[in-house]
Amino acid sequence: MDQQLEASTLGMWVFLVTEIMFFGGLFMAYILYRYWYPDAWAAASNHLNVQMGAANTIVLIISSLTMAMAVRSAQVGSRGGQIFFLIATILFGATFLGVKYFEYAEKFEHHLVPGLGQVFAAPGDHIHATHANVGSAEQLFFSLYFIMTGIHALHMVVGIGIMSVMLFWAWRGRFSPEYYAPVEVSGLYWHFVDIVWIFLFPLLYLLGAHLGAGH
Amino acid sequence: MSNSHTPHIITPASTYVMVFGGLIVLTILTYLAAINDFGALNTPIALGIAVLKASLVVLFFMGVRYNTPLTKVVVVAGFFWLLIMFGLTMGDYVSRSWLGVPGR
Amino acid sequence: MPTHFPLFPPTASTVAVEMDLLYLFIVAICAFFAILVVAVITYFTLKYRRRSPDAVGADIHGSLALELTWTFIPFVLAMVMFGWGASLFFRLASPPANAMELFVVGKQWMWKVQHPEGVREINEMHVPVGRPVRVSIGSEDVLHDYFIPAFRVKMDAVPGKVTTLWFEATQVGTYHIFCAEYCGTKHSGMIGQVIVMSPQDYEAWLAGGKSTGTAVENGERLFTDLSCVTCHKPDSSGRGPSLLGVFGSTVSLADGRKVVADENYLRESIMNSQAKIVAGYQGIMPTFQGMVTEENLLQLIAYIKTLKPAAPAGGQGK
Amino acid sequence: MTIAPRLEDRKSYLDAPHGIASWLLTKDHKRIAMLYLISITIFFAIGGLFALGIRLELLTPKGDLVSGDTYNKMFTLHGVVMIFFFLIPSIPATLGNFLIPIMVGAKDLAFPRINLLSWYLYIIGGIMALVAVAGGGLDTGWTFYTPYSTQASQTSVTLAAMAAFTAGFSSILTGFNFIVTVHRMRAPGMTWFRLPLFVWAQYATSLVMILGTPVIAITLTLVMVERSLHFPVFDPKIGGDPVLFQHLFWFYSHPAVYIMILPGMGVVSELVASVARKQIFGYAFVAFSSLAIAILGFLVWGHHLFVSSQSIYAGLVFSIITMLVAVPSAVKTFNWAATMYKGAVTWESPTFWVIGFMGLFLIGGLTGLFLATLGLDIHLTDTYFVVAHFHYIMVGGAIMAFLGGLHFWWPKMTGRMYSEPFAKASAILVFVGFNLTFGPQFLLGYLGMPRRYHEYPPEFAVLNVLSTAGATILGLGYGLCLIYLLWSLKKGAIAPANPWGAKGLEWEKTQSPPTTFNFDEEVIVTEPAYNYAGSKVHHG
Ligand code: HEA
Ligand code: HEA
Ligand code: HEC
Ligand code: CUA
Ligand SMILES: [Cu+2]
Repeated sequence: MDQQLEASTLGMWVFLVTEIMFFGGLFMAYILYRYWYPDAWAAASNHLNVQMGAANTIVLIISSLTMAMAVRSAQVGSRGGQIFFLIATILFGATFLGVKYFEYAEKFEHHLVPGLGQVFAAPGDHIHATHANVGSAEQLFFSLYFIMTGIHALHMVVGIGIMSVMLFWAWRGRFSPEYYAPVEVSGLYWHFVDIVWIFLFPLLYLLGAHLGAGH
Repeated sequence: MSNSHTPHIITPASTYVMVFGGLIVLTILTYLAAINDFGALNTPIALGIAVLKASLVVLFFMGVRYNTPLTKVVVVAGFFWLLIMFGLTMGDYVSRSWLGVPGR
Repeated sequence: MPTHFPLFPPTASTVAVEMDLLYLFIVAICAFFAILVVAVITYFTLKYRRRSPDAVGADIHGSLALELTWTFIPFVLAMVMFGWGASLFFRLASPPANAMELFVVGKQWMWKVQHPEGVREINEMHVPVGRPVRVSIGSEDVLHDYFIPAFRVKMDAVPGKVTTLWFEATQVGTYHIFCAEYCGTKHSGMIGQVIVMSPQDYEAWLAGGKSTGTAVENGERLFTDLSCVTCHKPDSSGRGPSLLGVFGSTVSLADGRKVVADENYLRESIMNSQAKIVAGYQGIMPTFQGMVTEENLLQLIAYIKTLKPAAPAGGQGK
Repeated sequence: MTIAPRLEDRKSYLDAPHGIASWLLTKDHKRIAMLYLISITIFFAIGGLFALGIRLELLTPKGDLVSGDTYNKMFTLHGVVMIFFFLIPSIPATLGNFLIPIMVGAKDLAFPRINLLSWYLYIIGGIMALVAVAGGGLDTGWTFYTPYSTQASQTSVTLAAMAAFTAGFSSILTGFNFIVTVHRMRAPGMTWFRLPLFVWAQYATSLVMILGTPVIAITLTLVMVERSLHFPVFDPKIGGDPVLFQHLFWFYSHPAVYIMILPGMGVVSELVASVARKQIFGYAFVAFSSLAIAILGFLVWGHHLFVSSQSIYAGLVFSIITMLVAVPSAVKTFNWAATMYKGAVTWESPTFWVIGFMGLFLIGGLTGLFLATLGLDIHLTDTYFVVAHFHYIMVGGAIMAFLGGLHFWWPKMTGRMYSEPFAKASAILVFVGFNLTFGPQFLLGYLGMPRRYHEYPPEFAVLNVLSTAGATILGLGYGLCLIYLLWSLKKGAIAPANPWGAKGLEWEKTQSPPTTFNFDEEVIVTEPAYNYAGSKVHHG
């Protein structure tokens, strides 16, 4: 591996360590409240849409594959390959965000969004029906659900931005088997965002799945 | 300045596809595991599979397998520090009841 | 301008003298090291002054023996400090079983104190000399901290939970109460006085005070007023579990966990009733968040605790 | 090898292209260091003004100068500005930026553009902080404790948190750049054990920046989200835990105190070796103690939570590890002292700052042990004892080291010599003023005066008057320093390449000030650092 590539790869990994710690703070809050309120959390988790979550997991994994292939195309010097796989990566990333949009919209409809001056879980809603009062530990769950997936989605948006730049450069033929560090390190970032989701999916969506479908 | 020129390894596409297959299988597995109730084992199973998936991504897609030892140390250190944060903080919460005096 | 110029606050509790000793002990160790190092450096700088512009120092690289010595000695001294500090800390954290109990609630920006006999006061706390006093502390809004320098005790008041401190006063007199955790505009005005009295004077003061009912009486009244009784009957006929003997017992929860019912568990059961559901019951108990003040809560807890002679207290996760 | 003195044949990095744009778009680590130096000085003056406000208010027991709310804003902004916008970037972003590439024998940092980006982020964060000051201020204390910050405070908490977040991001980028530089840019022959100790210390600091700063970023994000979007996270009303905030906050903020002191320790190691013209005593111990401090420093944050309702068992663990982290600091101190033994010690101004540092850092560090002692901290926490502790270590220790380093490398950075007598006078004024300001605060603390108090009972008055008097002297000391350093830029004598006769690539292989790419020829390192006894020094 040449100097330049080695330095940027190391740099990106060091940066990803900061990302690990950044998300780590959120996971810390998650662990504590889940430890305190296991039931409420399992129940609240059951209001998430597992189908959409699972679909998104698959979408992200595919995008990781196309990302890896894009880097590989750069390594072997295939400009067409780079362009094709980068476009695919961007599209799958966008699909992920689209699905997220529908998920969020659904939560708004069901009044599962804490804050924003809204009443959490309006009368007649299922959360309200199963519990005597407005769930509060459930609110903590939804708070963290929105913050965690929101920050993750923000990372996706940034990732799509980076990939668009890479696509532009690839299209201009900037990368070669000798020089492909930018694609390589952007790829690392993209895979990292995928990894975060790999943890978010079971922790948020599947937590209460054994209780039976909530919908 | 390190002059160790690690030979350039280009991962074959077939490896990527196999890893991809593995990830999909594990995703299905984690879903199946989740809809069944294993009691106290629910979380360890879910987390175990997630760690497995993450390792696949880190090792192959991110190429850490072929990377310098330094990169490996960096990756491991990142996760280790996370454990420090979780461990010591939860250590507080878990031991709060031990003395039996509220707030101590 | 005051003429006296104290270096120590009054020593008015059983731990105060030991606290001062511990302090002086560490002062001695630290003074020793600070003076030693500064003296050595100053001496060397003078003694080995540079005599010619091109002079260089001796070719000395280090000494393992020295390194080990000055790693080991500070380590041992630090462990001694830790040991003494930890033992004092444990004593400060564990109130004696025979302590009388006071309730203190902090809110922006005052301290509300209630005696078990029902007398209430604000920003003042009367206590008898020579008797251990356990203070249960709550907060209605933000963090505060109940600090009595003369007793060398201090504890945060944390919204959402009950915290505890205890002391035994040894000197009759009047001492400061400070709020030591920043809480906003009048943080520095959230101060008061502890008035330590002889036991006789204390009894007299209590008798003269306007009792608004004891904490337990108040709690009992609230228990009816808030219609807790409708669900919590002495037998298991109500919709909720019987609360007889619940305090200090081990409760099995619906999710299979077991918790010991201490003050914070009772508190959570009332304010955030969905957090822990008792096995065999539905989570139908309404939350009383916003309906009962922190003071009411301490009274309710005081009442529930009397529903059976208190078994040795256990604890739970908060 | 002889080095052409400045102005003779080659242009220095200062003269290279001229014009504002060439500075604002520079990728030269030395110019970025200068940009940082100017910016942190401005923030230091702002923080210092708030400090003077605090001290004036505390001159009398009554709250007669400003209202309670204003006082609360003053100490909060004093803390926020001094910590996030002055001390954390101080040594790393100025001396570190300037010296690390030179010390490892490189032309620049690994990522020059990112280095510039970090300065811009710092400035953006700084502007946000100033806007927050103007538009409502901030009154949460620099610690942002919930639920006060999320529910009660009426001030610009969100903006201020965003400002700290941005400054944090800037600090991450600096740390990240240093790590990669030290790993990948060392000159041939520059092995790890030939690195100057300043580089070791900066490396350890960078580790802390990388591993800790993101946690404060997410914690402040949670505060912003809870405050402005009302997504509850720490809200006790619905079962959240305010103490969780404290855990997350201190997970960063305790290690952050080592971000503030480790670079200072690195500077002192350089200074000690150079003023004594001697190999540092126990090089490996000093180097590894930096790493030990950085790593152990992550395991002790709970010592800020001894009375917060944290479990006492957790308290035990945090206390004992805190005691352990004092040991590597002790090792460093003793090694510095031993380095002086049989040295050839100069009495030029850097020596004054070094001795000043020793005295004040020791008192600051040793009083940390009082606070780490469980039982005693119950009485001392949240009193002026804590305030005195951290000023001794941050103002007495870190700033003394920073100023010492600034004086030491000033000729290299600016190409000018400053007035020696004024420098000595300033060091003495700062030392005396400092002790008078913060010494009495230890006594106040043990007497029980709580911190963040706008008014206080009259029996604390005498000590507070002393403290305010001291602060005036201290302010004069800093002011003096500022004046003669600025003066030297215009009128100072031209500095030779190696005015101190010191060892090190920056003195021996570059001119004063260095050229844009630092070295004229590729550097090959053949000897250990501080090899005073083994080779001749080129003086002047
Ligand atoms: C640069 C910043 C800096 C540094 C380096 C330190 C270093 C240390 N700090 Fe300090 N600290 C702060 C900045 C710093 N601190 C701040 C800002 C706060 C308050 C925050 C707030 O609440 O606003 C604080 C608060 C604080 C507390 C919490 C107090 C409270 O709120 O109740 C504690 C408790 O343990 C503590 C301990 C220590 C210790 C043990 C060290 C050690 O690392 C010191 C080690 C050094 C030595 C010990 C000296 C050298 C040794 C010898 C000469 C040998 C002799 C040694 C022995 C016998 C062991 N500090
Ligand atoms: C690096 C950090 C740093 C530095 C340098 C200082 C410097 C000083 N601090 Fe600071 N202080 C903190 C960090 C720092 N402080 C923190 C973190 C807190 C806690 C905040 C909180 O509770 O939330 C605190 C709190 C604090 C308090 C306690 C307030 C309270 O609890 O109520 C006091 C009281 O005396 C104080 C005093 C001082 C003084 C007198 C100085 C002096 O050293 C300052 C001297 C400097 C000057 C006087 C300026 C120098 C002048 C010039 C450079 C020239 C001037 C130029 C122009 C005007 C253009 N500080
Ligand atoms: C609508 C009926 C209802 C009312 C009114 C009610 N409770 Fe409850 N309470 C329950 C039920 C059902 C449970 C068990 C399920 C649970 O833990 O939430 C319970 C549990 C408790 C527990 C925990 C008991 C244990 O065995 O661990 C306490 C303590 C308690 N309630 C106190 C109170 C107090 C005090 C009030 C009045 C301020 C009150 N309750 C009002 C229904 C009620
Ligand atoms: Cu209440 Cu400070
Ligand atoms: Cu600390």
